Amino acid sequence: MTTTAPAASAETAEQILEVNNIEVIYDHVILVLKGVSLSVPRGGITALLGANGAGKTTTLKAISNLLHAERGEVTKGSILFGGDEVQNLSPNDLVRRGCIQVMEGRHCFGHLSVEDNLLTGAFTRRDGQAAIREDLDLVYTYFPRLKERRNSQAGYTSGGEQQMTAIGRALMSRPKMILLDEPSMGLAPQLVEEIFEIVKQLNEEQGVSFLLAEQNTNVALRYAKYGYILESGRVVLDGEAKALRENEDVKEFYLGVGGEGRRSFRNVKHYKRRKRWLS
Amino acid sequence: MNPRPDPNQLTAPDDGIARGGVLLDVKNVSLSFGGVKAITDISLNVLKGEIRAIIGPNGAGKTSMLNVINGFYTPQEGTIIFRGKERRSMKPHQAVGQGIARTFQNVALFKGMSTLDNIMAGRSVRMKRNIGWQMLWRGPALREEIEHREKVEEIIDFLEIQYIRRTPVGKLPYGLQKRVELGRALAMEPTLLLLDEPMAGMNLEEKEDMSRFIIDVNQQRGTTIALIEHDMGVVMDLSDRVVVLDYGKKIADGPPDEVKNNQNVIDAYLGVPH
Amino acid sequence: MFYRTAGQFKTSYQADHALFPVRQDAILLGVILVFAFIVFPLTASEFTFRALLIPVLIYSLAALGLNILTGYAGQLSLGTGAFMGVGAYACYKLVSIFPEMNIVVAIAMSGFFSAAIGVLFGLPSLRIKGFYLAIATLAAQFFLVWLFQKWAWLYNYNASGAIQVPNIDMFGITVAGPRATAMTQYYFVLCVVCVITVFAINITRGRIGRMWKAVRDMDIAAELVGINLMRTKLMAFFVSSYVVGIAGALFVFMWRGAAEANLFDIPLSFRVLFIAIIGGLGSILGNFLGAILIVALPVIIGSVPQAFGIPVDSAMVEHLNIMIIGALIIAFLIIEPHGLARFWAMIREKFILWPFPH
Amino acid sequence: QDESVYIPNLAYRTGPFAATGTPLMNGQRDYITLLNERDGGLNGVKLEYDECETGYNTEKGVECYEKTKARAVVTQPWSTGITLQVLPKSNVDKIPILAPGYGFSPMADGKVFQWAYNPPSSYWDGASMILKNISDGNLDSLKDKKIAFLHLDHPFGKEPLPLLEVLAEKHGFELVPIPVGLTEMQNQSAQWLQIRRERPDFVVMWGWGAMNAGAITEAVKTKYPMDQFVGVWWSGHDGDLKLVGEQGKGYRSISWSVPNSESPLMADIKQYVVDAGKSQINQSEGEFDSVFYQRGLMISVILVEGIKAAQDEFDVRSPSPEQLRWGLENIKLDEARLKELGAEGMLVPFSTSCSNHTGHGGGWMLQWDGAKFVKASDLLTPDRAEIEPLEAEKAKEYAEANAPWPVNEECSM
Amino acid sequence: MEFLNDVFVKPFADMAAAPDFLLQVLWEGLVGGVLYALIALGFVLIYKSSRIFNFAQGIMVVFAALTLVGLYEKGVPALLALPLTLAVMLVLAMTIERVVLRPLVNQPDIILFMATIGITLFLIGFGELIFGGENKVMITEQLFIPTGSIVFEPFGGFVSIEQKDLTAVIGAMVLVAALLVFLNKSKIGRAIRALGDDHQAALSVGISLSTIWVIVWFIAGVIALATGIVWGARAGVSFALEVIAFKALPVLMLGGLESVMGAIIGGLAIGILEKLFEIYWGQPLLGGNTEAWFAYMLALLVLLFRPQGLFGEKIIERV
Ligand SMILES: Nc1ncnc2c1ncn2[C@@H]1O[C@H](COP(=O)(O)OP(=O)(O)OP(=O)(O)O)[C@@H](O)[C@H]1O
Ligand SMILES: Nc1ncnc2c1ncn2[C@@H]1O[C@H](COP(=O)(O)OP(=O)(O)OP(=O)(O)O)[C@@H](O)[C@H]1O
Ligand SMILES: [Mg+2]
Ligand SMILES: [Mg+2]
Repeated sequence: MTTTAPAASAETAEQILEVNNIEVIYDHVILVLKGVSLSVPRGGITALLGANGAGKTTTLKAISNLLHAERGEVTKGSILFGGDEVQNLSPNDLVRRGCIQVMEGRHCFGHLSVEDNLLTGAFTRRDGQAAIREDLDLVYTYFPRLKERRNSQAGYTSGGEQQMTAIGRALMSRPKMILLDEPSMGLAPQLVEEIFEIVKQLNEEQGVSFLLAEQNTNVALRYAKYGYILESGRVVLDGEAKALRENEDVKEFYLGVGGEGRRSFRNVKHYKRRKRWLS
Repeated sequence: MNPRPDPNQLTAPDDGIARGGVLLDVKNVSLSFGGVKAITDISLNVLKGEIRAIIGPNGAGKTSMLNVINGFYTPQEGTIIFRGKERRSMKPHQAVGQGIARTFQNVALFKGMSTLDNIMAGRSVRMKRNIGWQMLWRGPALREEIEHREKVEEIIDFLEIQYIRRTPVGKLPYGLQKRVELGRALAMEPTLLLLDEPMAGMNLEEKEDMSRFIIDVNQQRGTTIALIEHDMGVVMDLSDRVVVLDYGKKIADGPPDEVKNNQNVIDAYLGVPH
Repeated sequence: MFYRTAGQFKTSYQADHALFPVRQDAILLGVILVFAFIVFPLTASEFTFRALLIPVLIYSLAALGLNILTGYAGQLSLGTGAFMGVGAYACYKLVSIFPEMNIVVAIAMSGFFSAAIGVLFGLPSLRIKGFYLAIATLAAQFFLVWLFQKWAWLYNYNASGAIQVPNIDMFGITVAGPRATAMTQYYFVLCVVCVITVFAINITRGRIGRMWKAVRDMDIAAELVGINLMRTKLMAFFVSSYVVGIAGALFVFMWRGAAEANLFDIPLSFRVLFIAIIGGLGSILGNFLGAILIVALPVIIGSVPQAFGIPVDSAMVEHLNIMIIGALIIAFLIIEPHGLARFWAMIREKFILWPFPH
Repeated sequence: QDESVYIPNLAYRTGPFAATGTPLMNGQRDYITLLNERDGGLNGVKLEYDECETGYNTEKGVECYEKTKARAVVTQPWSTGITLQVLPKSNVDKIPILAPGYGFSPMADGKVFQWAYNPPSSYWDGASMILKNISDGNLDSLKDKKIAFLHLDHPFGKEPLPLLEVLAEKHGFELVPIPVGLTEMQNQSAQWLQIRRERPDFVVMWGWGAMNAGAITEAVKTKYPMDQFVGVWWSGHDGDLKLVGEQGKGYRSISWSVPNSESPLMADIKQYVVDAGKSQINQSEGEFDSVFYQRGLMISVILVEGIKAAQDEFDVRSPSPEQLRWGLENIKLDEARLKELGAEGMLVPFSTSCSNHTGHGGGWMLQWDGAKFVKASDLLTPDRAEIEPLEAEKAKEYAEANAPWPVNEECSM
Repeated sequence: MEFLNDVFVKPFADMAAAPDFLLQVLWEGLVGGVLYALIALGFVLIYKSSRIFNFAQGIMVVFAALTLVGLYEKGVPALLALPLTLAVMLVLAMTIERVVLRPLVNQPDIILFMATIGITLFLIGFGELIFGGENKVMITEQLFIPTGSIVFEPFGGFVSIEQKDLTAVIGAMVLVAALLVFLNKSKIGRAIRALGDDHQAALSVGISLSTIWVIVWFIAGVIALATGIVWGARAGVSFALEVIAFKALPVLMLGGLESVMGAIIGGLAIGILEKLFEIYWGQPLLGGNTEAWFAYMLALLVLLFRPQGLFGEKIIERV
């Protein structure tokens, strides 16, 4: 529908990340992404929305070149980060260039302490111990809970604590762009707001760009500037976040507000309301 | 708003506890790991037939509480009375035998098995035929298998996951995995169902589906439910009573509306009033 | 085209629980059985029986046993060779103590000895996991082989320390010992393997198989679902060691004819493990595919230079052989870590989808 | 094809036993090469020597046996374990087994073991000769002495045990068997600590492969007197002793062959095989002069004599296995014949017969002088009177255990 | 009664009766233990960084030693052969990383374990093809390792200590100390541990698997070379050495798969205990050769009480 053709080269400078019409196949047979295109402007926050299994995680992994480890591969299209073909870069090259991913499902290093987890985030940095210490303190001010648990093995910390560790770890690499995969999952409401505030702050103060894959459409569209909606491997709708928020279909299916305000979960009717853009 | 059906109209399983009686009573439980105090002197009860929510900030000890209830952790202090029987420690599989089933915060499905097998695994405790019959796959073994298969198919229909019956669950999207996990827990036909963040990582539509399943299970089967959830909307809409934990301590307990406006809860957890 | 599953609907759970829900699979199996029971025996030479057909069957059976433990129940074992040894020595003792005993009975009973030993060494699995368990099974491996060597009663105080299969008749036909013909032994092994395979399929797809797989995939969750870990794991050790023990008895009685203790040493365990892994863990079919590959490969590689009349000396062939097998194992693991069985499944899927790529 | 005689050899040039196996196999091959090169074969028929690699692994060995048996006229199993496994099949497959200096000692009894040959001396012969030598001919002088029997824990190493036990009982010496497992060959410190504790008067070794080197280095370390340390013929490899050099001086090994690089045969080997680049030996390490290489040649000499006997008797160019069986039963390698072959003094003279498949030629003691093995005794012979009853008993046991087992009663002595 | 005496009294009486012999036994055990510890160390390093149970460590020992001796035999001076061998080990590490590990990232443990068995087979074939199967003499003197022995005469008996064994013990201590410093003081050390927990996450934070793996496998190669020199000096270099890998496995169980300290303490403990057991119990009561399994049984016993070994990381179990 709104899949844009590869952007003109003049625009490239504006876009820190460009995904052009990619296809991803798992295990040689399972076609998961069927031509996804999107772009993230330098200094922008872009949300990637969609139901379970739509392919958000896959898209993010394709961008940070992590598919390989899951027997998946990009078979068509191209991904440009800062103007360079991602396929030619190894994941650590990407991190060094400032693109880091916070993986879905936390993925902390279970046997390392929380602090060591954070420090691994600084692996690619070359700017000395002092700067790293400074950033560590910054992460601790963002997440005081982590400071309390700094010496515990990450594997034993609670789900939310692990999520904070994972986000903090990514921040430690001083990235230019962060790919956030479901950051709010399993976090207390208060913390969800805090994390998005941090995102906003980093974006505004340090110009970090974000691509967020989120289920919590409500919050995501509040903070993002632009949004894409994925459905079974295709982009079905994209636009300014504000416009999306106003869109009737988005309201109905993703925000849960019908004509008469928020619906109660208790009153969900026993009929299928599934209407799809595609199917 | 639909009025809640009168609890007394539903037939309760015959364990002698009437609907509204105390099914589970946790008394003065404390649990710590080395230096970390996960739970400090908490008492709470769950009434038969209700939906009980446990909420609290991250690391408050909610999951640990469930772990204590189903025997995975043994508390250092305190006792648990379930269906009138008191105990401190027991093996998790014994808890299952007593009628406690649960789902997990990080999906704990059997990744290599199909949806059907996962749910069938939930019925393992109820299947009895020995290896001799199994080997032959005839007579009693086959009859038993089919009998349970029918029960499982009911659950599959109920959760609307027919189309993924044969898919290995490792390949399913997260939301469906959670649903399969619920199915597996239901297959155990529990008296008390413990749900640990059943709706984390779901979009609205899926949360609505999940809510409906939970309500249906509660109302149609009369299953008592204790649930942990971070989505306040869900908690407020579904639960009959809410207990709030913070740093391993209980800071509030009561009906949703009351808890929602409790200042301690707002400070520790909600941030802004909902 | 030939492989269309569409249109085959099951109308009852009973039908859905048949051995081969898909018709084509049943036909394929039929063809294979015809080959195994009729075509091979008519065409194979003595050498083919002894170097290919019999060992493939026996190794498949051993791998099947291991696969039950490692592939289904998730307990890595490196002691298969020793458990085969227990089966073999038990059978040997049974036959020498009760010479009138029918050999089928003796073999079936010898499985119980290895099963018992297997359970004994399986006990640590309740506490020990992963590689620690694997190394623990090596304890069985080394201890048992040592025992086979030191306990002279086991080999009837033979001077050589080896066990030697006597001539054994069944219904007037010599089925074991130096006088037995390769074809008799082949049929004997084939029948045993078929029966046990059917049993194994049934066990692994029923309640017990599900419990094993649950323990394998996530033992904590399995416990929380009400599965008794201890009983389930020990049951896996029991069944697995039973099958492995039978394979061991066949190994000596129907193939080797004699055995020294160190025949059951580590290399045997590893070979069986290779077969199970290359074939595919958690698959019954895989064991057969793996055995075909691992047994046939050296024979083929060894005969290639001869076939082309290239004079290579035997040591060189052996060195190259080892190198090639090593490289092939790595290559296979890279191409398809889940083994030949998965490879086959993928081909099947492509067939079903054919002519569409996805 | 009938213009050649196919002689497979179940060789091992790989694995932990390759070090001792390789020079032997080289010797075997080179003698055949010599005949083919120098004489154009045997009586005009080419000999086709072929190796099948076993790695000293019994299982692989049996595989090789199955693989080669279709064309083979003889089986050379090259390990006692493999010999024991193919032995029961010999009556069925009817291919003679030739195991010079190894295998099952009772194979000497040709009436029972119609298809197996272990000339010129069996292990029991060897054990008897060693005891005779260390007791200066009077076994009773060993009374109350302690003899450690250090052996590979393998059929090969256990083979002389029954005889040694009988002799220990009879002559009143204490026998301390010390097994060395396949995995401990290279690290025998436990075994040698035991030897140090037991303080035996003699250590008799039945070692092979990497075990020999391990034992000899440990002996040096433990300061065990080398002249009280004696090995069987497979424990007398130059390479093993070179590891310790001077310190190994005095070590002895019984042998039924003696290297003699000056002999006419060796000159021919050098001319036709080694210098012609047709040999695989490692000349820089002095393999040409080594005991094992030249023993390998002798092994082929024995086989070829058997083939030749068969050719002459049946007047065929390429004898069948059955004919070869007759040939191996009628080998006459006396001194004259050895001289004729240019190998005088390199092999103990012996002859076989229908009932005597070993020949019991005896052997010499070889002693390490710090740089090489030298002959250190006159020809020793086993005390057959002590061995024979045991041989007969074990052969009978074997036949009974493997019933139905045909016994050739027609053998005349 | 007599049995109890044999088991509980006599061995100790024997020890007291010949203290010099006991000392010798302990020393032999210690030397053996050092060697086990060295091999175990190679395992630990690789396991720590990649959760790969590297079965090929044993053959790497042989391969390194053979390369060293082989080069020397081909006429390369000993002091040049040493760095050349190190270069070969580096190339080996790089090849293994490129050909085996990289394509197998994120595969289950058992698959990687199998792959290392594949490597083992390949190296056996390759090594024999190039260097031949015969037993070779380690170039001890050429590497300036002292030979000869020191003899003490305590308690009226004697204890003989081989100088090369002594060198081995000292050398091993230095190597281990260096390694501990490297692992604890460097950023790579932390990355190595992180890698062990989660490959994908490590990739996602920019840890380069390839680099770390090459480093780790190279260090393992260096350790293998050290082990090979020491062990080869005792009994010559041949493929029979390969089996010593199996002696390291119980050490790992005892010490814990990811603990450097565990490998060392476990190695020494097993070396000494198995020797004592063999000499004082095994040989008199059980027919000897108990070293084949003693270490395994001991480790098994310990594991029953500590499933992660004495110093291993606790297995994380929470839901
Ligand atoms: N390793 C894999 N092998 C095969 N299929 C996979 C694999 N990973 C994901 N898939 C499939 O790809 C599809 C997209 O998955 P993906 O994880 O990208 O979805 P998502 O949008 O992130 O969903 P969620 O909201 O549940 O995280 C799903 O149908 C899933 O089953
Ligand atoms: N097995 C364990 N070992 C050590 N500490 C533990 C263990 N289990 C839980 N904890 C600690 O106990 C505290 C409570 O953990 P718990 O998992 O119960 O939190 P939670 O309330 O479920 O949090 P979340 O909402 O983030 O899941 C945490 O600080 C956690 O680190
Ligand atoms: Mg996702
Ligand atoms: Mg929790």
